[in-house]
Amino acid sequence: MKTTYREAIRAGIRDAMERDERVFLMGEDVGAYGGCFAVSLGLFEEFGPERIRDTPLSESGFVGAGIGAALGGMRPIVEIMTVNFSLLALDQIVNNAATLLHMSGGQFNVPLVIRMTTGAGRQLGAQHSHSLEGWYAHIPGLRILAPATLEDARGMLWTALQDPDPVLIFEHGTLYNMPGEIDDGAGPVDIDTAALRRTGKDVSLITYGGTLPAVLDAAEQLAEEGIDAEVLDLRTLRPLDDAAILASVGHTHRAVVVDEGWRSGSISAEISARITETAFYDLDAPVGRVCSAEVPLPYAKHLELAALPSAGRIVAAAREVTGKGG
Amino acid sequence: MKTTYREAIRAGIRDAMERDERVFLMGEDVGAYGGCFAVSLGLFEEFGPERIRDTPLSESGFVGAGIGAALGGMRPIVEIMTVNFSLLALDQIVNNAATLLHMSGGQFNVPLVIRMTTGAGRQLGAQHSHSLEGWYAHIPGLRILAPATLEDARGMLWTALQDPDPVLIFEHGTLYNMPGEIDDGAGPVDIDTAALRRTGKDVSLITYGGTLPAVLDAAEQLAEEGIDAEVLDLRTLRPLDDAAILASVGHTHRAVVVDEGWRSGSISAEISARITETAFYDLDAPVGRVCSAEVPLPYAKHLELAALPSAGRIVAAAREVTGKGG
Amino acid sequence: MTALAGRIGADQAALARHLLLQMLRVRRLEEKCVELYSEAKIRGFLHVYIGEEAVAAGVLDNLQGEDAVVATYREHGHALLRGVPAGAILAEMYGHVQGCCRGRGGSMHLFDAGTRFFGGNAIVAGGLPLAVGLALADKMAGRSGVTVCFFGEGAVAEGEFHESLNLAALWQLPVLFCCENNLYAMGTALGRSESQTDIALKAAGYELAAWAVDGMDVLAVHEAARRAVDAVRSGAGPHFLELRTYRFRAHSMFDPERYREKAEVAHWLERDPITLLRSALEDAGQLTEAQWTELQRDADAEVAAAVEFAEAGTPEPVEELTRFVYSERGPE
Amino acid sequence: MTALAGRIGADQAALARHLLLQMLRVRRLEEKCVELYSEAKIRGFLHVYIGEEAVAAGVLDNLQGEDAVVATYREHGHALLRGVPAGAILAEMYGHVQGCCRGRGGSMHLFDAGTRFFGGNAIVAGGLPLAVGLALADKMAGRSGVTVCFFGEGAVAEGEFHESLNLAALWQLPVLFCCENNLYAMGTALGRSESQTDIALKAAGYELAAWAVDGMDVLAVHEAARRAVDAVRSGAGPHFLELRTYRFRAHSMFDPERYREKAEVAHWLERDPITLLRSALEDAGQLTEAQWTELQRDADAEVAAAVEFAEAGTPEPVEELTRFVYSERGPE
Ligand SMILES: Cc1ncc(C[n+]2csc(CCOP(=O)(O)OP(=O)(O)O)c2C)c(N)n1
Ligand SMILES: Cc1ncc(C[n+]2csc(CCOP(=O)(O)OP(=O)(O)O)c2C)c(N)n1
Ligand SMILES: [Mg+2]
Ligand SMILES: [Mg+2]
Repeated sequence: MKTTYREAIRAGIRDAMERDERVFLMGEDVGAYGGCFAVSLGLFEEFGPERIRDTPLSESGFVGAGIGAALGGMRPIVEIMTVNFSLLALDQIVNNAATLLHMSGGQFNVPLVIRMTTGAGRQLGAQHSHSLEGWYAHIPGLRILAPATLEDARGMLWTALQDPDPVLIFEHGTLYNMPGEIDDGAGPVDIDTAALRRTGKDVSLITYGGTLPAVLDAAEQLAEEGIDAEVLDLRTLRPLDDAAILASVGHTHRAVVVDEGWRSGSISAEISARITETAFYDLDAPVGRVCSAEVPLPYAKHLELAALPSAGRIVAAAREVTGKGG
Repeated sequence: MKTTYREAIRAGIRDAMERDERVFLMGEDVGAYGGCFAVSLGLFEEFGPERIRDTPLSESGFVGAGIGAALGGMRPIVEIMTVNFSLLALDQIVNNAATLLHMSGGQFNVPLVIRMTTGAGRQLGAQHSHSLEGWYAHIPGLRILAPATLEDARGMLWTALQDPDPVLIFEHGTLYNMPGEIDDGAGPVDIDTAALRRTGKDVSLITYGGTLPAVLDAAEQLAEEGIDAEVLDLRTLRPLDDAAILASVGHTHRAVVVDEGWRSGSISAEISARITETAFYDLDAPVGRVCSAEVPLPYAKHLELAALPSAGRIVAAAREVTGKGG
Repeated sequence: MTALAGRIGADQAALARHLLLQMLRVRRLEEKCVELYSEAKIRGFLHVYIGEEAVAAGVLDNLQGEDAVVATYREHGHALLRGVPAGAILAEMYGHVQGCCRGRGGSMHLFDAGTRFFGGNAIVAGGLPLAVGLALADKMAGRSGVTVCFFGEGAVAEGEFHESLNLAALWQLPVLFCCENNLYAMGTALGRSESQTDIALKAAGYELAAWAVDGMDVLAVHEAARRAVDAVRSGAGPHFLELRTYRFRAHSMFDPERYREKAEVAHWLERDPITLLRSALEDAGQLTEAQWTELQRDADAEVAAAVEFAEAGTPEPVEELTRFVYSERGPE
Repeated sequence: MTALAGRIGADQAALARHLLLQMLRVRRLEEKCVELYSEAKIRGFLHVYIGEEAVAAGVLDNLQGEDAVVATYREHGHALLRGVPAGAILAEMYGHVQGCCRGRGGSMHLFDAGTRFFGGNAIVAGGLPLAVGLALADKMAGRSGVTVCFFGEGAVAEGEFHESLNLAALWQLPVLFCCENNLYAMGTALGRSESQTDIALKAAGYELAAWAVDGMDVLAVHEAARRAVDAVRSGAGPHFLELRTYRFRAHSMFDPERYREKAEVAHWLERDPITLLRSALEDAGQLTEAQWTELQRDADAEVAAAVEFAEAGTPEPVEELTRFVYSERGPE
């Protein structure tokens, strides 16, 4: 069946709403407006204002309310329009959602799912273009997902809702229009493992979410140059699937990590450090990183493009770690 | 002259207040109460309520007001009681302080200093024990300082106030009572470079702030075992002094990075990745990391201690990367 | 004779004595906490409730099992009166695995699933959105539970206060906000933190029922809370109580109290809620010397047993450090 | 004949014609922006001010050079009327280095140091704390500047609104809050986001002077703003204006407007602030056909010149990408 990333997420939400009456969607303009990126379009009409619940502009308030509702036995899906606004709710996420289970000695778990749009690439400027999923992955107590495919867009939500602990799902803004085919019966997917999107023997390209398309592009280009790249889609940023990372690097002996976060302190740093820690003597070259330039994202198109990871930069990095091509 | 870390910071604030009438201190209970950790004790009486300005409990509001006051020509020192509460002000810090210069094409710089207490070790539990300075170091536009010595506690503030851009100073809560001698004329210090706190040839122990004492302890113990450790105090977490890091590792060929952040996505990961990227072929062993266990910090003393970096764990890590001792 | 005494009729005497005991239980427990802190048995931050007991006692007495409570870091009394055993509370502060949170929470983070006691929140105003959410869950599930949320007047300046009151009123949620106005947030007097110092008036601006109550008069608190809880339970939407009280002790164990006059404290000590009620009962001929001795003995005995329980406790094995970061899944 | 016409005496006619021109300048610029967006000359998010011009025109006309302005992402009109050249505004949206922020800000982030125009903030309510701080700086430095802060009614629910109003009132800061109440925050109607829909009343709860004004009547706005600005400047503390207005267009270029009735829009279109004032002036015999034609010609000419300027602009060299993350230090 033909679909898009946006529709796949919507289908996932609809499935969850139908399967479990404790599930509801809450956030700014998820209802009457149809969702700021039209993800929830039509659901308001279908499920009504109680379960497709528009909130006032008050990120801390309604995210905290989502935590409370989860404590109270519901299964809320809270939508924060974009990751940028999630900073206003960070206290609730870090100090409550992520810690209640531990502080209470295991008594109170928080079965909450928070969805938000992440990423740049649409000329939205410095306050609307952050990629902070890797940053969130620093926080113990949270699980961080980043669907990059139609199957994951549709299937991760239900699995996340089964998780007794808080799960954050980051949807990259440039993926919403991504079209493709999806199995009619596509359903829940696991959220514990990374996925090989392409096998190869010369270099492991490790990425997730919004940069997967550029990485796959780069792999094609590299193939033409005779560099056989493997592409690993992390899917889950916390906890990382160390086994999959090490398995890939174990046979390629070279890796480039690609993510859209700012380079310093990006999740790429963590992955690079882990690979080096565990596979140092297997590596034929230092792990490469392709990240965003360390600037608040500029509006002008050419500057924004220059700041972001691109197939070209990924190809160049792969050439460098393999010492081939060019 | 005898002093403590706390008094040294206070002296730094007093110096700044006297030198520049645009400087003022603002935060919760900095005035009548004397500062939640008594840092500003006596300054209210000395400078009055306008310049030692108590604020209501409203972190986002008064941090944002600090940004505005800086835009308006003042030189505010905003105190956030602890890093934990800074999460409530994160939108202002990330979306305004760090971005205004860039968004305005260079027109509006924000000469603001934000001071806050960081770190664990005092049995304050999961909501009062974060070490997030490494996390903040991910944000372009900010400068991140972490004084670990009396000289830095006293001298970094003035230099930070001269910086045209926002500077965050993280004071580790366990250091406030640290006593010692300081030069009577101790004044401003540079904030651009890391400092060697001990020279050695076998391994570089790289750290900053609250973990420096444990690292120095560990170095002593290692010396007894015949392992000659060099100790590098980063001092500034953004931008990192790459030259100093590489110079040290360049002659020791082995490194352990120590910080109190949670391991995944800690600043140690960034440092490890950078070392590997630039000095891969100089390294005799993978870079080691000693960080906090990935748990919301527990209250119980024995659990908290077990979660934090300690001299013992640092010694063990150094033994491992040097392949010696034990 | 106080205004209180006049109101204690024979029919109210039993309730009044009951509330007196509740306050006394909290008082004795808190006094013991201070003592144990000095002995370094308890560590971290410790905030006691001495002087404010009438608030928790008067409010919590009106709740049922299905209700939920959210409190702050000054919550020992709330936990106790909600039904968390004193022993489990003290053991928690000892950092022992027998504590209500296995020693992971400490003084500021008491939790108890059995009594729906949702903490123990050390971020000022951080509990309000949770309470809103708990109430939302009750409403959506069609349950008749009431969520009671305690917080200090210092929390009123925080954005989360504003966002939470608006959500609760907008969605007509079954939540009772209880603002413990003890006039200070650490060292910051109300007038130095709020442009509008009439908190009940401020709350009423969100279009919810808000009343100010003498928080030193436990019967007044009890009566107001009864009406409010009943109204909330019957679907009348959120209610707000401003409880005017005072803390007799320092903010925490680190507070040298530079910011208030001894005379002011002395003035408020004259309105000690326990003394007030005791005298009123005595004046009304409803509390004999023997009864008073017995109340004290009960409270003391409970605390003594709690100390014994805590002392006998054990630390959690350090190998368990990383438990409870994520939920443990049983065998499938 | 409208209520307005009756108020336009001969002495007010010049002011009225001036304000008419100001509104027209904004209207024409915004219409051009929409056109250029369709042509893909402008990208990103674009929010136009069509229908709301009386607010910016009426308020900003009362400011002096020393004053400061903080606005939102719907700020082209505010920038223009504060004195930022239309060409620099359009060039910014083209992403050209000749733009007022060298193309780094775009539509949502216009800034101009020369006119003390502090943005252009795309975080709802994020500008309020900044405005408070700018006013604090003026007050502490003993300057007589006034800071004016514009925001939508959607911002009222945010915690930063609450914290900012409290700070401003508590410290008696020289700030004028201007709430542009256009009844919707994206698709969320006021009544679905605020338990208290009377915004001026809500603001007054913070103990500051707050008035609601017909935001379609530019003379009323001008008069209210004049009084408020004068009061603020004279040290009377913060003031608050709720300006009741409406946006005629969609929230942004991506908004299919599912959430409001065509009839409602049509109703408000009858209160177009430009038409209202034009008719009033005509009715009062204060606007000839020739004058009106001239006003339009002036506005059109300005926009045409601005487009030309923007079209002639150039992108910043890509090598400069990492500039302005930190300040550039001149040679010592
Ligand atoms: C967000 C936040 N900021 C600051 C603090 C530090 N702090 C702890 S208690 C307190 C005072 C709170 O006063 P109030 O709300 O009146 O409660 P009270 O202590 O009087 O019961 C402060 C400032 C905190 N815990 N959380
Ligand atoms: C903190 C935050 N949350 C959400 C958004 C997304 N958003 C942009 S504009 C807007 C509506 C704001 O409405 P209002 O304040 O009434 O201003 P208006 O657009 O009507 O002028 C929303 C929800 C945002 N920019 N910032
Ligand atoms: Mg208080
Ligand atoms: Mg609006």
